[in-house]
Amino acid sequence: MADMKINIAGVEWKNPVTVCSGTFGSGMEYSELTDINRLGAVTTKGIASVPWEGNETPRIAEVCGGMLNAIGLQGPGVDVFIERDIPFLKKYDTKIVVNVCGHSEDEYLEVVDRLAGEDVDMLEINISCPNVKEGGIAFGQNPSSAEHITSLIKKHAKQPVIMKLSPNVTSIADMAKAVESGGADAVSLINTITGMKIDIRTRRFALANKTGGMSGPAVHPVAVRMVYETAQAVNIPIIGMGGIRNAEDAIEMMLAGATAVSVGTENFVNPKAAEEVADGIERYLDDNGFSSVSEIVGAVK
Amino acid sequence: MADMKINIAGVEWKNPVTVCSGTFGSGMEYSELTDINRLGAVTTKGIASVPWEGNETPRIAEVCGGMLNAIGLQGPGVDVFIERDIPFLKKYDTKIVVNVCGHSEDEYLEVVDRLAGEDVDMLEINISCPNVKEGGIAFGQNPSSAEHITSLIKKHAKQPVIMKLSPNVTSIADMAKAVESGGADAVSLINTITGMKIDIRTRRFALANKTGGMSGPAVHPVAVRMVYETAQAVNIPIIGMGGIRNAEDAIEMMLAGATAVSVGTENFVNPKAAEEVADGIERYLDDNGFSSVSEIVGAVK
Amino acid sequence: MIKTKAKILDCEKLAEGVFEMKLFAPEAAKEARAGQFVNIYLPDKTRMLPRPISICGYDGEEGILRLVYRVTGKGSGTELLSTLKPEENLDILGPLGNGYDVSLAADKEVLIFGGGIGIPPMLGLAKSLYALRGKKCDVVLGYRNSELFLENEFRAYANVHISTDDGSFGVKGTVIDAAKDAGLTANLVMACGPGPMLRGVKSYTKEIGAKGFVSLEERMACGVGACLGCVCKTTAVDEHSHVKNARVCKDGPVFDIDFVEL
Amino acid sequence: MIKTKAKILDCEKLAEGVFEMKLFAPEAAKEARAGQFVNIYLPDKTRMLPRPISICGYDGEEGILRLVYRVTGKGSGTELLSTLKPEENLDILGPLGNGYDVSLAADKEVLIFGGGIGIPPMLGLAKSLYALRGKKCDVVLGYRNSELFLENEFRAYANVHISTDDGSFGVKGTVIDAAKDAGLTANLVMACGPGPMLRGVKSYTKEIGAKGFVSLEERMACGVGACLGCVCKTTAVDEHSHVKNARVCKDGPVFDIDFVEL
Ligand SMILES: Cc1cc2nc3c(=O)[nH]c(=O)nc-3n(C[C@H](O)[C@H](O)[C@H](O)COP(=O)(O)OP(=O)(O)OC[C@H]3O[C@@H](n4cnc5c(N)ncnc54)[C@H](O)[C@@H]3O)c2cc1C
Ligand SMILES: Cc1cc2nc3c(=O)[nH]c(=O)nc-3n(C[C@H](O)[C@H](O)[C@H](O)COP(=O)(O)OP(=O)(O)OC[C@H]3O[C@@H](n4cnc5c(N)ncnc54)[C@H](O)[C@@H]3O)c2cc1C
Ligand SMILES: Cc1cc2nc3c(=O)[nH]c(=O)nc-3n(C[C@H](O)[C@H](O)[C@H](O)COP(=O)(O)O)c2cc1C
Ligand SMILES: Cc1cc2nc3c(=O)[nH]c(=O)nc-3n(C[C@H](O)[C@H](O)[C@H](O)COP(=O)(O)O)c2cc1C
Ligand code: FES
Ligand code: FES
Repeated sequence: MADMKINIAGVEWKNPVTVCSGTFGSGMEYSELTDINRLGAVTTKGIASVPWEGNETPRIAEVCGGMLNAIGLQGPGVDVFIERDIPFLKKYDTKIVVNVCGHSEDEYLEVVDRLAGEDVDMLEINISCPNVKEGGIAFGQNPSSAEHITSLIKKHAKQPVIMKLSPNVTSIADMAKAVESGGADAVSLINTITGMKIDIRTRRFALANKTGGMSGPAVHPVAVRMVYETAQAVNIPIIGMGGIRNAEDAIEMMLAGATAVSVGTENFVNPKAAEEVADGIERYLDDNGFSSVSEIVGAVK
Repeated sequence: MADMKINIAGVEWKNPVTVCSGTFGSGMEYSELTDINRLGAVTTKGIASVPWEGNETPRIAEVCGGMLNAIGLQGPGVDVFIERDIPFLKKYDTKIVVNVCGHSEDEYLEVVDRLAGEDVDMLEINISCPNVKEGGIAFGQNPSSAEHITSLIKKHAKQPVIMKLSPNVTSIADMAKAVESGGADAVSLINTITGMKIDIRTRRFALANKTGGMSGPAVHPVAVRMVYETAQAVNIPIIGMGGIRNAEDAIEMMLAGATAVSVGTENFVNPKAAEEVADGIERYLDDNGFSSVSEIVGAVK
Repeated sequence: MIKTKAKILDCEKLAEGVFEMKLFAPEAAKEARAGQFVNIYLPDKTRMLPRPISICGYDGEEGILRLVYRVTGKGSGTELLSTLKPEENLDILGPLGNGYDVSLAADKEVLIFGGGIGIPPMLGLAKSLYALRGKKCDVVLGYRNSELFLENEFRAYANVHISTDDGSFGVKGTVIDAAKDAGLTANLVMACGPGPMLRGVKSYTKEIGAKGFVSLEERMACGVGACLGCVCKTTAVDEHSHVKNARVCKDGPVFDIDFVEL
Repeated sequence: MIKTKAKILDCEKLAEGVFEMKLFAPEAAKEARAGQFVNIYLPDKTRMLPRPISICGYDGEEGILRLVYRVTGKGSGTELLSTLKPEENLDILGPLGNGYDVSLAADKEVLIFGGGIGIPPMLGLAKSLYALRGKKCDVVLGYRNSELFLENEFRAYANVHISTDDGSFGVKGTVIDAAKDAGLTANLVMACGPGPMLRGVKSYTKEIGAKGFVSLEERMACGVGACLGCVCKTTAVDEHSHVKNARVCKDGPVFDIDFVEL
């Protein structure tokens, strides 16, 4: 039986599988349908300093092989999160990665500061939400802004910092290098790709926000490419995500260079997907004579 | 019966439907399977100044809702094209759009010059092929290079110039504005999105070129978004493409702001797709009380 | 709530574009109550998102769920559903949502409104109320035209009033026109139907001084409260979200008519 | 060449992982010849690209195409194909490619090699040759193991020699080992099989001083010569491409063994 443990920025996960921010709530909703103890980590919905209302509806649209969302980072704010969601997650034997969002540098730092004393394992900083005007994408599409906010956050953070990158850029490698220079402990990618759908009967945008973030299997090849390019560009570990449906997709991402993988949209179709991904990776390692999951990271020839 | 004619950069097409460069050869191969006379225009495979061998195989990989290709702009060169393909296309009542590629400014200009005296209707300049190192993408990801090559080509071209844009950029609007400043008569978008596939059994890249250009329905929402953003940014007409399977997809693209639409990967599945798109658009116009196809261009609310 | 494969037992066309499907899904049927829904996953992998469909009826003993749905258009997922045949399997998740709290109705005069494809869940509700209370309540059903569906089945549990948009059956106009016409009153109103109808129901409920509950629709992804895709606006801060928003899939689809903005 | 819906008439498992499918596709069957192939489109819209499968047999009068294919793995498109049932429809495009020019064989001694899933097209070829010439030629078939398929049918048209990788039937080793073993010679060789086998066939063909034709495989998108996805390297500049490249789908899949790099 191959060793499934990974070490990512100093934190040990029992297996390399987590769930994507925003697709799993804070775990509570899916706890009835899947065994949270089976996950290497749970990554929470984006948490802001105060409650956010998010965008108008419709917020969801279906597209071929995926979906668009424009939730707009609705959330109850960090205080409720600390009171309600951390205690819930602490009941499980899994790492807690808190996804952090903000409209401004100060808002990010406020959340990071509030979490400094809390029992969470890692912070994932969302500088790539395409659905909120000031929701971080300004930081996420410009290398020097990305480097700057990373270094600010690093000064405040008590937990390892994962910077979450946007695919809506000319060069993902440049973005990854920028956050690495800023001191990021890891990167996660990809956030959603900006897309649009128009209802031809009503001639209206399918989403109230006009554009939305595309996720699901349709984005997987882009995600694999970006993980590969990032792995060639930086030395910090990568959490790979984007369209992972099953172990095969996850293994592909790891071969491209991801140390860990994250299941997002597929949760909506198969709530046990992340568990099944972990099982499938383990089987693949055993079938192919690997003794540890780390052996397949970046192992594409 | 609504008027299906469009005028794009001074050239009248009998309907707004063409086929994407590289997915229809020079028309010959599909002439047995579809009626070329039914198309507004045929857009040819990329033509270079001399024969190009293209990339190693495998050049094709299947992905969820689409495909990756890394043909690498194989072609017989402009001389053969002029002798063999133009006379073939002239037999049909359709406009001829020649897609032009090159490794350097000089190579582009050579093709443009050679075509100046030929009976072709428009030039589409591919500055966005992700599969050839010097195949134009350097021009296609940087606004000032794009503006520069556009203005050079405009000095030489005798036909209206369509600049074909890459989606692999942070801001498609900036790219479109750049080529508009350079004097482009129209833009076409999107070219393929760079993706990657890894065979987990062999742990090798599915494509010899490692990365490939993703096309097909999976990219459609990204293409619609980029057409919309471009339409907001420039005044020149747009030829919209990316994942169009049927009239509904094409109408969506036109509502987003495309004056014409182009069918690509779907030809491989349904060789009559472009014809059927034209028929479907006409039916939509009639059913919804439009008297001319131009009324739906950019008509999203 | 369970994610399961359900076997299609029976498919029938009830009216133009309206279909019924019976599924064998014992665990889900056992838990179900009126006003809840199930997510249906299509056998077309390009279309990942579930179709939320209300439970029109359920039989916990036989393990059967009954769904009634409208085909929304050419090429839609519901059109694909309508081509499926008995013996085929469908992935479903459910029962989802809160459903109607029938216990509130024990000692009330109840008036039910169902409009269009909002009619099916009200059949299950009428049946539950009848089972609980042994007496018929008033039900107003609004159809587009004389292509009625389910209407006869309601008669076993309720006094049925009908409106049609085109006047080809019952009262011409809305369900409110029909209710006014019949002078219906109550102290508890329960309704499901399109937005404009629900707004009408809200005024009517106010007018007759009743409490009201309505069932809402919104685009969904997860169906379990995790993605925050399906929220509706609320008149007060919601306990879970801490903003003026509630999740239709989890906190609803049935809401106190005063708590939601219609 | 036609894009058409073909009805599945018959499906059978011939050996572990090897399946036969008979399709009713009259226009395609009428045009077909040995060595050509058809594109099969899967009833799964997430998988758009065709599966090119050689025509193993055709009956122009009955309108039937016979295909034999290997399931390449779990979750593959060919696995999905193997779950389809008679009466279902499949989209196909074909016949595609050049096929074998049997007229070249009229006055020649012919030796056929088929390896693995390259065996099925050679059955159609052996049959055509027999029909043309009324005499049997030599056929060498290479299998993995004693799970043979189609082998008996060849015997009606050819003298059959067999090799298996594991020696569990016939000569242990490659088709070349079996050919050498039997001392086969010819002045025309025709072959289909995996790359290493074809390289062996090329040497053998040289050795015995014969002309040779081989059928190649490559990843395809269009199947009609338009996309340039499926090229193979050629030893001389190709007439159509003007580079040392030819399209397997259009200029092949059958090539003069000296024209292609193997
Ligand atoms: C709680 C709830 C209960 C419902 N109960 C019923 C019922 O009993 N019978 C019935 O016919 N309809 C019901 N609906 C509406 C039904 O979900 C939609 O008509 C259906 O999803 C449309 O799918 P489609 O494949 O026809 O449309 P498509 O256009 O193919 O759908 C595209 C996407 O939009 C979503 N969508 C489209 N319209 C709606 C809508 N009105 N509400 C929510 N999502 C939508 C689809 O689920 C899908 O994700 C209910 C909706 C909700 C939220
Ligand atoms: C001219 C020609 C004739 C063929 N004849 C036969 C035959 O008679 N019987 C048979 O079993 N096989 C034949 N093959 C191979 C067959 O096409 C592949 O085994 C099949 O496409 C694999 O599809 P899949 O769904 O199993 O694999 P997947 O991995 O799901 O396929 C993914 C993609 O890769 C392509 N692909 C994978 N392997 C190959 C391959 N070896 N060649 C070409 N494309 C491939 C698929 O078509 C698809 O586009 C032929 C190939 C060619 C080019
Ligand atoms: C409904 C939804 C909500 C999301 N919310 C967040 C969020 O709050 N923060 C964030 O960083 N990413 C968010 N994402 C992006 C995902 O975490 C992930 O990066 C993306 O969906 C790609 O993975 P997938 O294709 O597996 O879904 C959200 C995605 C979806 C679909
Ligand atoms: C096999 C293939 C070859 C292509 N070759 C070219 C080319 O030579 N020049 C070019 O500008 N675009 C080329 N493209 C891009 C298409 O023209 C088009 O921009 C893209 O495929 C998106 O449209 P689609 O999703 O409808 O295919 C090619 C695409 C494919 C799939
Ligand atoms: S559908 Fe996800 S929260 Fe309701
Ligand atoms: S598959 Fe397109 S050229 Fe052969």
